[in-house]
Amino acid sequence: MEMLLEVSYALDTFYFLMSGLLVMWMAAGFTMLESGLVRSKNTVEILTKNIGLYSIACIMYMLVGYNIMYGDSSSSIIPGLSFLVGGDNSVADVVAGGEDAPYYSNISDFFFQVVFVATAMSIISGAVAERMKLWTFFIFAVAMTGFIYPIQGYWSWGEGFLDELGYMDYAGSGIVHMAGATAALAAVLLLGPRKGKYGPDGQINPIPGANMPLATLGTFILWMGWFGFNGGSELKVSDVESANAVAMVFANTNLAAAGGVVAGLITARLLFGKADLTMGLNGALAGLVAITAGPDTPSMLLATIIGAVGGTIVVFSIVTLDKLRIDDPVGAISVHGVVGIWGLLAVLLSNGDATLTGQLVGIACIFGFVFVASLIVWLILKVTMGIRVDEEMEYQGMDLAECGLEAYPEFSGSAVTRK
Amino acid sequence: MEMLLEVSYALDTFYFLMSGLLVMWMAAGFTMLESGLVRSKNTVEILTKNIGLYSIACIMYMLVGYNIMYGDSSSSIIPGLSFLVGGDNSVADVVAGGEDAPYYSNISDFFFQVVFVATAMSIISGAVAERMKLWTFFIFAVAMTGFIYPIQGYWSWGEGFLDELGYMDYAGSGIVHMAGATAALAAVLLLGPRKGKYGPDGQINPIPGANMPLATLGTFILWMGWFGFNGGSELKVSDVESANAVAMVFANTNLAAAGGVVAGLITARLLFGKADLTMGLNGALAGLVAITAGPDTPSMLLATIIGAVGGTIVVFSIVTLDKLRIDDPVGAISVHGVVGIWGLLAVLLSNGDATLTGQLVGIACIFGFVFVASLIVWLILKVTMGIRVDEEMEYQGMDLAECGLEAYPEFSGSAVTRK
Amino acid sequence: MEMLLEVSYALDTFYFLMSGLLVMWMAAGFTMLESGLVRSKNTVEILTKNIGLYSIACIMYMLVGYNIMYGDSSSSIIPGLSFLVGGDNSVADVVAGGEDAPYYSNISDFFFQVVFVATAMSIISGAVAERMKLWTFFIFAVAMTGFIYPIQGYWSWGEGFLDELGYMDYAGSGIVHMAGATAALAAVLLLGPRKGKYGPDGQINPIPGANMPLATLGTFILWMGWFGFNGGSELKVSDVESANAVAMVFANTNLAAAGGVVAGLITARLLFGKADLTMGLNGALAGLVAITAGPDTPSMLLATIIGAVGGTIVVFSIVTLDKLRIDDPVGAISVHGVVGIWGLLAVLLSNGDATLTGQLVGIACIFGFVFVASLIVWLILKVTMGIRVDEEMEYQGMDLAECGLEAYPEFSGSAVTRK
Amino acid sequence: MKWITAVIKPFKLDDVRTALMEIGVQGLTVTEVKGFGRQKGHTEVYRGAEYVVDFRPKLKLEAAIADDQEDKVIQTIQKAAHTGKIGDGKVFVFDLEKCLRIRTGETGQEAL
Amino acid sequence: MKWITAVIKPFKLDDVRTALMEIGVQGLTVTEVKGFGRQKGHTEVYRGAEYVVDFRPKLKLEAAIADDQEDKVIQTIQKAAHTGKIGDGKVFVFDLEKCLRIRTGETGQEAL
Amino acid sequence: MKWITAVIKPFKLDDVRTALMEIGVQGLTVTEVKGFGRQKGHTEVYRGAEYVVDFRPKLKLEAAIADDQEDKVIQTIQKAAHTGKIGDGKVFVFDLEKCLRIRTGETGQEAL
Ligand SMILES: Nc1ncnc2c1ncn2[C@@H]1O[C@H](COP(=O)(O)OP(=O)(O)O)[C@@H](O)[C@H]1O
Ligand SMILES: Nc1ncnc2c1ncn2[C@@H]1O[C@H](COP(=O)(O)OP(=O)(O)O)[C@@H](O)[C@H]1O
Ligand SMILES: Nc1ncnc2c1ncn2[C@@H]1O[C@H](COP(=O)(O)OP(=O)(O)O)[C@@H](O)[C@H]1O
Repeated sequence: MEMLLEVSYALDTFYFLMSGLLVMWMAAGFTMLESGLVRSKNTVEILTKNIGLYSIACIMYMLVGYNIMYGDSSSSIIPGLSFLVGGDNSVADVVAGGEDAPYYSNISDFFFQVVFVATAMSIISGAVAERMKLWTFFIFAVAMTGFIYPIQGYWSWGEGFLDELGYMDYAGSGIVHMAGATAALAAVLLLGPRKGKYGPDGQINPIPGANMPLATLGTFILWMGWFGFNGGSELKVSDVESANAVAMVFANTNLAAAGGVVAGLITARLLFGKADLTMGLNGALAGLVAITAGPDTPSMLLATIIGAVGGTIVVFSIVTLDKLRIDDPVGAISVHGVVGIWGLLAVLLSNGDATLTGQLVGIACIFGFVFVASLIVWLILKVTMGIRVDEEMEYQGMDLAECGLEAYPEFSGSAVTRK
Repeated sequence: MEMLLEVSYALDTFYFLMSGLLVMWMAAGFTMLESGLVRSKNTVEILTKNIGLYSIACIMYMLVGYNIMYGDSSSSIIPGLSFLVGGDNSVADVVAGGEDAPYYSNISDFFFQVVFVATAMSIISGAVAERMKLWTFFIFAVAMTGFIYPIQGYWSWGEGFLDELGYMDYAGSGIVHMAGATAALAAVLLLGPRKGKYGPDGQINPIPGANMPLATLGTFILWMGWFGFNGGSELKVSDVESANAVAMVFANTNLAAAGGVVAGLITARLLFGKADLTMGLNGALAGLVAITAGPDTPSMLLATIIGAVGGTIVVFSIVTLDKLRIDDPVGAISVHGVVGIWGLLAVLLSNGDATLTGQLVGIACIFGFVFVASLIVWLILKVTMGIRVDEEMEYQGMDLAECGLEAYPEFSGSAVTRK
Repeated sequence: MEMLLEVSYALDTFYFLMSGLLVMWMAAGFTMLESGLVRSKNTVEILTKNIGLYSIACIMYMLVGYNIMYGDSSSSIIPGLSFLVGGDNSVADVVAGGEDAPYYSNISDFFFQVVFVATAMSIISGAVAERMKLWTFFIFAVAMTGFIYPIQGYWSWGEGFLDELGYMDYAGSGIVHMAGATAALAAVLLLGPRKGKYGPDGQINPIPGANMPLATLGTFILWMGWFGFNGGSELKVSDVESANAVAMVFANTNLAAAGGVVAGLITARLLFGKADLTMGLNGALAGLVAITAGPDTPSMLLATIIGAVGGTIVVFSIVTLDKLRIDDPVGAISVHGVVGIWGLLAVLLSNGDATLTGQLVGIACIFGFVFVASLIVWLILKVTMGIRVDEEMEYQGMDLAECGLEAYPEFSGSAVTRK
Repeated sequence: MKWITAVIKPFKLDDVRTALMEIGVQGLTVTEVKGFGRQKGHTEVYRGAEYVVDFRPKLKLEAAIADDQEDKVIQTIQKAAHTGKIGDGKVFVFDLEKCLRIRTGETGQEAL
Repeated sequence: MKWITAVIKPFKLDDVRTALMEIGVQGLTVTEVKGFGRQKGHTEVYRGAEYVVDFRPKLKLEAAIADDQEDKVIQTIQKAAHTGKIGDGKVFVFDLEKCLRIRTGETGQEAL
Repeated sequence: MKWITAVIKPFKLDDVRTALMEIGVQGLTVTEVKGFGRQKGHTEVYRGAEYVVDFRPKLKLEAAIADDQEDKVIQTIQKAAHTGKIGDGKVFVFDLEKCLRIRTGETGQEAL
């Protein structure tokens, strides 16, 4: 029996590590997606930003974030504060068996959680692309991944008051995706649109991304990584029910994304007359975000539909934000924020334990807190080091200004007919 | 004992899910490979096509294909028809143990199977690249993934008549790869070659792909994903014999691909005097296709040789098809069709249970059925919505015509010295 | 109990296979990294070189290398010689249980080891990029992967004299990384720098890489694959202690890389005033190499610091090698060699079993042997077939000279302002 | 007929083109070029080694026009391309002997 | 000597080059350009926002020729580049004062 | 004023630019072009099918200069761009009627 408990512990730990690894891989996905959707003159900067933010997120979460989110606290609103990550389980504790025995490595849990915070942060970098100062962004990453994200994460996954109120968010449509999008929204409102994006009389000038294959690759990477993101969030695989649940989550995650692609492409086709690839890609991601709040309960058909609705919403959302002059080069606010909300509500369709109140309160609290907290940090940064590069630098491109490097130095760029 | 059965069930389920995830990743591989081998003006369209077909395949197989392939039927030729995918195993059934007890999640099996049908469909998109109408292709995808593929799949993996006749096809050299290539051949014959590909007096004009790193990346992705494709097809890992078999399959799959690369590069070097990268890439894939019908029985040395023969065949096949004016921009028909047949015959080298008759009948039935069925569907599409874009659109590029988007808008493209 | 041993065997085998798969994926990482850091005119050649070397490594190691490294020998210095890889474990042996019973598939071990040798070889290709003859390189690959690497590998991992002396190298900072870098150094010294790299009066002309997103993607792939590289080197996951150790290795590997990125970016910023992306990427890899010799013993904080020191060293090393006119286009010698040594010494910080003598002797023996052996092989190749393409070919680019193909034929390349 | 060659800052293209259309110029051919002049390039650092990129991206506009349009065209370009900062570019005027429209075979001013 | 500048549709390059070689033109310099003229651009949609790409890709051919070849060259280009559809392009003729072959130092017609 | 157009081998750009600066040429416009001439292209094989790439990458330099600089400029370019191997390129000289600096409105030699 002891050996069996050990093998079972090993299997769950291994499952956590594989899931975490897949979520880590999403960092590459965001990087490719974003570097495909910006102009070539801003590509090196977005690459630097993405690999940098992932690193900062990992370090900050190790230093303080993990303990804020999952440490002890006497309040269900204000989390505790302590540093570094504790040790792992002893063999004795594991083989003791029973309800309370640990069934997977604590460190594997840390690894799985740390990649989630990186995801939340990645969402922001796309929205502020092509105009925000690099080092300002990095400072914000410190605040977001060390404090803002963990605090609201504590409320639900850390067994704080949102958990008590019955807020249901399986793998984080709200806690991860909407939280990231909210911080992005705060930033974009302060930053303003890219120069040349909006004309004087309501005119919207498109600024096409430089490299569509990269954007597509990024989407596929994200899709793949999402199996770890959602699949790992069952937190256990080692018995029949958990294994079935994980399998269901995989199948539903896949079908929601598929539904999102089809819906995104068809919606774009109906609205614009063309099969707009970028809407198909955003549709895939929207499908994934939509199912993330509850991939375990719907049937496959319902999961497909939830994803398809997400893929439809995202097209309208992108067009609407553009009309509102909220300039989001990669559509992050729509994909992760607007569709994240849809995902949280869609939980009600198949999960009897979820309540409309619970979901709405959760949305309101996360949005409210993250928006205000981010806005304050962004404002402080704006006043102190500045958040936006100057006009000439923006025109020249972030790459030369911030990184002294070109992404594609031999393909001379600056095409004749583009802004 | 019950808990042990549960852990074992969990391990096999997890193994299925990881394998399926790797096969899903092959969709990205095909996408990158194909987008590297077409011209830049047709790149967005091929990206859209690939992410779209994967999505359609997943949805159609969920709706109807899986049940056709694995559902009940009173005939060994005509499969049954029913919709959606059933529920999962109960704990009781699993822990009952014994021969008939389910040992992995049904849904994980569905997930593993659904990514296979997407692979078959991906094969087609490369062969028809740069000239086929996007939406026509999508309609064909509905027919192929919902019906044509599942019907012939039923014959062998669904325990239909090919299975009874002893046709051996471990992971689908025939059922997946040759089937895909056959549908591609039917399409290419109807479509005709790309404009400018063949000159008036037997002249063959090369049309180089726009992005070799992408094509190479795609090949590596496919190679990686193939470990899931073949490795998962053992269908079990949880005992010593299965685990050893899966390990053997991994090692042989890897070596067959390696043999294919070396043979492809050397053959090209001998024939053309240069180390033609694209032939090395096709060699890798040929090695993988060749071993797919029987990666469990050969020794590693034999596996390497089977792959190397595949890598040699593919070079000659590509050159020959070009002489026959069968225009296949990425070499899909050679890699998956011609080499698929070699793979099915190579099973005889190491698997005593395989018979020449069984293999030949299998090849003939799959080829015959898929060719005729696809041809009919393509013909109907040709008559109704048309299958080929008009000349001017083809010249301008599919991207503007179908997607209204350029893949690399800043790298002005349309080089001086190319067609 | 027997079934439990079987399940445990299956889990460890599966863990090996997943780890090996991740290391295989590193081949794609090196390929993308290198193809991003060379000029476009040398891109096809480096792609061909990478996929070719991986294939050669797999075949040679199967034919002879694995047995040299892990076979029987009566000497602790001179390994035995035999061919091909033996069979797998019988069920009886496994279920016998006890200390000596095999607990994972031999073939899965082979698969895991074979991808390591490919990694060592990949390191070399970057350093000799843009000037070495392709087929010469391939011949060297035969010698390196069949003989040089396995011989020194035998000394430690094959239980030879370095193992006896207490040399500690968990996953191969020395055995894999420094060994590869040493062979690269021998090659670079014989080859000389790229034409135009160094001016007459100490001037250093930068030769920017053509595609930064690819280089970044390659880094992320390597980062991901490294979880297999280090995580699999625990060689067991199926009990609590092993599972905890693997989890620790994952977390530390990730944090060391993160530390490397942050240190690399900050160091570059302080030295050059810009956030040099390529130094961030090299920092990530340096962090990974640094932790590889001992990812199991440090705390997460220490792991982060070990990585950060690696990320700092690498910047200074790259600049120094440039001053010494040792031309290494991708920084491989610095990342894998110089930082590899740092990693071996850093083991002393947290692993009480390691001794300074043991580590220094290990470094000296591996470096000495690989350097001399490689130099001899390179010299023989230089005299016989030549190791460097002629000046005009180098100017024109390796792609046309060796492969007859362009990487990006439509993006006309040869920018005005570059060398 | 005259042949006007103007080197301008890339982001001024739309303004110049619109202004030229308004005064009746019907055709234009644009080339991406690199300019070297009083306006200096910028310094980049690649892996620790500094280097100067001397050339700046510019656009070259070429237009064949009737003789009597010359002054107006020059002035229009100057006005539309002007920022007042170094590197604004130049306008050059050549004599154009002949002109032919390939499609119709028209020649001379008809063909502009 | 004369300097011929022709703007043509890209896919006509091979035809024009072959035709020019046949009548003895030995050298040619080709530039990728963007043309603006009677032929209109196309509309693209990017993420819901429409925009017009006004410029069409064209090739500019330049050849220095002897005076007596002028008519033949113009006619040859016109024939080879002709499709009859809008956007076929133009041929322009300039006077060329001097010409020098760098390799040999030859000048004038020798150097063409 | 004169307008010098030189087609040279790409890797000679730095030498030519430096040499021209030394003799006082202040501005230069450079275009990437493809050249067709006595120097032949190379053969490539793509997936078994051979084809010839006829054109070679070259750079075209254009500089407006004062009349009295003409000879010196031509000689300087010839010397700096010379390798003696086929394909070294050519120098062409045109008459330039007018010149205007957009930034200041200066014209003629002032504007060079
Ligand atoms: N003499 C010249 N011949 C050809 N092109 C020139 C000449 N002088 C300037 N140019 C072009 O004009 C551009 C702007 O010139 P520059 O001297 O930098 O600024 P400004 O015109 O404001 O003095 C240069 O980048 C170059 O392309
Ligand atoms: N006046 C002009 N000056 C310079 N280039 C011109 C002029 N007119 C036309 N062109 C070039 O010729 C191309 C074809 O001209 P366009 O007016 O579209 O068609 P067409 O010559 O058939 O009337 C244009 O795209 C442009 O590059
Ligand atoms: N008559 C010409 N008109 C325009 N460009 C020419 C002419 N002849 C040569 N060139 C340009 O000069 C380049 C070099 O010419 P080429 O005949 O190859 O060598 P060489 O000048 O050494 O004889 C060509 O690639 C082409 O760009």
